[in-house]
Amino acid sequence: MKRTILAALTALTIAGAAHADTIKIGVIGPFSGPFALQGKNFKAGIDAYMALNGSKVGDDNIEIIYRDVPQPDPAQSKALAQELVVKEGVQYLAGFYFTPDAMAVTPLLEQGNVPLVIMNAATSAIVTKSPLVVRTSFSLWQTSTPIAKVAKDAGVSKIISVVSDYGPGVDAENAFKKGFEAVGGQIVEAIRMPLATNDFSPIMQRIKDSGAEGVFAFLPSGPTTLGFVKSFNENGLKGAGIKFFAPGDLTQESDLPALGEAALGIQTTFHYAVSHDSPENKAFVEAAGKAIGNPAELSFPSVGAYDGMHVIYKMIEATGGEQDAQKGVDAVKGLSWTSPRGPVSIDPESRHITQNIYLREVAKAEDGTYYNKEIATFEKQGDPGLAALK
Amino acid sequence: MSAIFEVRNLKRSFGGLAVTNDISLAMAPGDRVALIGPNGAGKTTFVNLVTGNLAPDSGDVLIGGDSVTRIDAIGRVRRGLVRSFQVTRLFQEMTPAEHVALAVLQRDGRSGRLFGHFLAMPEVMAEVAELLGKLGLRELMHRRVSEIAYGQQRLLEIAVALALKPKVLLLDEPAAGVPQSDTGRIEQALADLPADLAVLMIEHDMDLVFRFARRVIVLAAGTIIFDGSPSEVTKNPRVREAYLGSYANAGHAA
Amino acid sequence: MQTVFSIAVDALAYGMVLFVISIGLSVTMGLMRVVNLAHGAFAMIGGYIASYAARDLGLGFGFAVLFAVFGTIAIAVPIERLLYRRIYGAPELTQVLMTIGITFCIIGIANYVFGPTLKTVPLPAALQGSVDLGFRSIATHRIFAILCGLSVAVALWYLIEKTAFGVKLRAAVDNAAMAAALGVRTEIVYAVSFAVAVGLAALGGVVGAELLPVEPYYALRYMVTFLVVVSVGGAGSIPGALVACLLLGGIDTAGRYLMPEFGEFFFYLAVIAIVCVFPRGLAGRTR
Amino acid sequence: MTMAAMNDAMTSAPGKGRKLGRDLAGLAAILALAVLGYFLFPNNLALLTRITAIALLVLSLDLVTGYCGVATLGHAALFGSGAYAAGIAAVHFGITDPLLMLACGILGGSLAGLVCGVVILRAHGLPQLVLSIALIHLFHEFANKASSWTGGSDGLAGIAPDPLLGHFEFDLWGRTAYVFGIVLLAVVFTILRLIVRSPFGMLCRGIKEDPIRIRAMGASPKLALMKMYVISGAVAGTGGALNAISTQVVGLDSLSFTLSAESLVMLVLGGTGSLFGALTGTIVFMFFEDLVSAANPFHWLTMVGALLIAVVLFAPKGLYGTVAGLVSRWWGTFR
Repeated sequence: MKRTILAALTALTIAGAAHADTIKIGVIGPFSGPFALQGKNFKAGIDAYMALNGSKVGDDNIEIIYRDVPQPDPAQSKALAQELVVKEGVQYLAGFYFTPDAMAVTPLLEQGNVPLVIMNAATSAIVTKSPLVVRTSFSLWQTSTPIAKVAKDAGVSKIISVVSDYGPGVDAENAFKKGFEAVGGQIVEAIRMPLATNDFSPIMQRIKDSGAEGVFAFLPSGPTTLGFVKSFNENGLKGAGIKFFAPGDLTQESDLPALGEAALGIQTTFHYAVSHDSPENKAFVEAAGKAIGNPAELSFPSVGAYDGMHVIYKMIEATGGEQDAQKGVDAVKGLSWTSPRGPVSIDPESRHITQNIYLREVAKAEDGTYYNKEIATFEKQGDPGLAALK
Repeated sequence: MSAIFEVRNLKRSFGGLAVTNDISLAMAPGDRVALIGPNGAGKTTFVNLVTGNLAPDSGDVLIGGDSVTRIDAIGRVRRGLVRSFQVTRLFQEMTPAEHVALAVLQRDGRSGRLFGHFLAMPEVMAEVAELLGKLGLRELMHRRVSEIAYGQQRLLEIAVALALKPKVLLLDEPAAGVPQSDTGRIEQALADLPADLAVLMIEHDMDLVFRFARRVIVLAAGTIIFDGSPSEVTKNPRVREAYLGSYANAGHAA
Repeated sequence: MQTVFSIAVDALAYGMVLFVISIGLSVTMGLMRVVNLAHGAFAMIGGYIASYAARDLGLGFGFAVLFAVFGTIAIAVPIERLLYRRIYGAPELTQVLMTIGITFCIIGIANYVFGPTLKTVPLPAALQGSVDLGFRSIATHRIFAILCGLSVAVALWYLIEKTAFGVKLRAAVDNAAMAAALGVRTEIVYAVSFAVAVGLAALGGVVGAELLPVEPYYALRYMVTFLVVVSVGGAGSIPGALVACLLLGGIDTAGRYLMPEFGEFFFYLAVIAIVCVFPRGLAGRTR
Repeated sequence: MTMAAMNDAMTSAPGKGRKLGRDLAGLAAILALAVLGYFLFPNNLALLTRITAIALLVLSLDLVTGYCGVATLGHAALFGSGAYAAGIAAVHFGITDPLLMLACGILGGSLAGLVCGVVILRAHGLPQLVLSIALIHLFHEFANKASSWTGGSDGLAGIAPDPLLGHFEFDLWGRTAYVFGIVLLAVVFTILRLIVRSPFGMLCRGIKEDPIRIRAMGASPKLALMKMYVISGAVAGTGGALNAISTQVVGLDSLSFTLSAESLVMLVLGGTGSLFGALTGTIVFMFFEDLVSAANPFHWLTMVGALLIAVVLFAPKGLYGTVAGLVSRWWGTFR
């Protein structure tokens, strides 16, 4: 009996949503708290997309509803997603900066008939948790693997890996290790340091003592990066000629003004640099910079959000505004377009984004600001992390 | 009659200064003993040694013939050595009835019970009402302690001690700070203490000591300098010297 | 051997930075008996002001520091008059609630005014670069931080133990009513102590900015560290705080060097051990 | 002692009848609020369930902080242990019956309570606070390290509880989880009302006021507090298990300092030393947070801060404590 009522209610909600003129998209991200900057970037990317492509798909108006999960908190994330789906009647869920928050939502998708477009969370496994997940950001495996080859080509064969001790850090370490050993390099030591490390001098001493010719590092973007990079220079490692390799989180554009001189010459691989030279990116940066207020705060989550919106618009087109999660997701499988970051496509099998990964170096522009200068391209990179899962 | 409470050669020093120096005394059930002494005589230290809040350097404390020297303060209470405090240490937010009920339940080993309320335990309430009645606190039993007069708080202090059914009762200045008008009630309560209870009272007020005690012990500089009947104590030259000497010094310092 | 020296140098530098930032908290918590969880927020305000003064106004480093210290005091004094004065002598939990509330507000305002990005305080040329110690190099600003820490320790010790103000402060803390009866204007003593504590917080925020970068969440991110350091040292004791900072800095540094993957365990196990052995802090006074 | 005297004593007791009345009133209030919430926010049951789980945590904190005077900023250790115990049971041992998961959660919470009690009760005041902070960080770090069991920072996903009593599924609308949560809260609340008024509850209140006096009565404050800690752990574990069952993910945030601090803030906000205060604080804080963060997800923290300051200034005994005080004074003058 209870189930029939539930089924009837489900049908009602779905039917109700289908005829709505306004299609709602629920976006969950860190809009306050220590990661507020990344949430702001979500919003900037979304606003930029809507500014450039209109806030209508066909006859339907698009409305974005934001919900704040300041720090990883799967319970709150799920509660908010549930509220968005059931109460607000959103047809799409998007956003998600942190992996556990996204993981918490995946069990809801089929029941709610809602696709989930991940705009940041970078652990490979998320897309395997539900067939309704599409990711338009990157995975740590994707961005950390190419740097291994870069290191080897630079003549470095002994490397020490230093990562923050949490999920993404471990992912980055594994990805780099696998990539580096595949090209014949040697990881002399792998250090995992606590997330809440303020003073990196002892770590630098460890790096020095390890006898490595280069260091591979991953820390979450933000305050710790600054301390790490400065320590690297002050403890004389840069002077000693030890090479520094990292995925692009370490030199995200919004941290560069603070990092300044200290970051010069650091080589990173990443899917997006604000400085990327293309007409698409120029338009994007202008629109997103306007949306965020202070263009210096623009960083990589904005492009994930921008492309996420692109995917959602395509889904809406394909379903004609009807709520049909599976149809929408099927429609974007294999979809390819030119993103501000370059040519990208959605891998039909994994629903993860296939994209170019760029090798960049921090450089000083003529006006005295710092930027990530793209110097090489690894084309059409998939997510090696998914293979590693099996 | 054998001693219910005994102290043998108790010693304790702090940094070379012997605060309690070889004290011995014994009490039988029904004894009414007053322990007096000038300031700094070591009364507080003695109480702490006896109650187990301080470990002696040497010597023994016995209750009912068994040594309790190695037993902690809580264990000594459970063996029947109960003390009252110099200044009331009552629970300001709780009622007299709750105080006495808690003591009764604790004595019976039921204070850890998770269910039931003492008001619904007739045998507990009977005892609470009786004890508080004896001390004239019946009407106040459900008021909060913070609302009742100081003299009544001191009576409650005695009630709590009695509720534990002690064999030996250590009264630490039971009338200190009580206005003159209320001391009568407290003296009455002391006079009504169970006949078989051994009571050791530490007191300054000599009037109270003379009315209450049948034996007086004088402590000075950590040793017992007098142990005898109240009538002899004032005549004893060592006692006079200890008191007058200390007052003279105190006067000097002031 | 060289490794031991190296760790010792790092520990000293880190410990002294911790000391400069937390000693103000030790004053508020130990002498004024206020659990001031907003201490980090004041350090953060100092950092922001210095950053603004140096980067946007182009002032020299020394001026930026002065600006930060007095600017923060100017902001904090009205807060003391309006809010803190209500919680002197209140239960600890009430103080926690109030100061967390203040912290939240300051974070929100900082986020609004300065934005969520990291801010740095540009160092003068003299403090940039490194100094070669023979067996290793150390950043010049760290040496500066060590010197700052030492001078703060000495100055504060002198203020509290040797001046008339210190006597009044200690009297007001021990027995406010008695001190007032003796003609000590306790509310002024408290206001001045509060200002000193806040000024120290601001100084620490600036001096420590190289290690603990200024951003809106600074106020909460490092609050626990400050609280732990002060309590381990024994609130209100300057030598205690100094020893605690060096000891915990040493444990943290050594732990991170020897077994980085268990760094957190090391640190917090050490804290538990110290508190269990010295329940009133390393130099705790019995209350 | 005559029977008459005793009867006299019994009838003159003011509390008994009224207290029983208040128990029933409290229970009725919870159920009424629950029904009200169900009809007012039928589409937001997930939030209400979350509030219920957090309410259990705050109640559990009230037991040690409000009733025993233990200062702790690490109480989420008990909650998170319960959540992980329930989650690990489901994911690694295939125990997916919600009631069995609940039992695991209670057990996990109690064990954590025992461990925390042993450490935290070694000091008082500020050092005690620091011990609790150190503990919660150790718990957090341990869960992060043991990622093969806990999923580390990615969270423990894949918890799929069976239908409750074989019938009611935990679905998208969250009705089952909500009703389950409310029943748990009502049961726990009733048990706690009994406990805080029991002889043991009285003993704990005594310990909060003066542990030395309690020792002089022959009771061991430490043993009693340990016992309370285990009970508190069971309550927090219930909340943790509810959280694990209803959200089907357990994250490191459930063992975090942040959650501990928030729960303390909620408790003080509502008023310590009263179960109603704990409930009031949780409901007001969570609703206020939800309201302002939905209204302005970018700057709501300032408003929460202002709320806390306002409460200290205008309701120093906490919301419930102050209102209850006003009501009883008004009642007094009225009579």
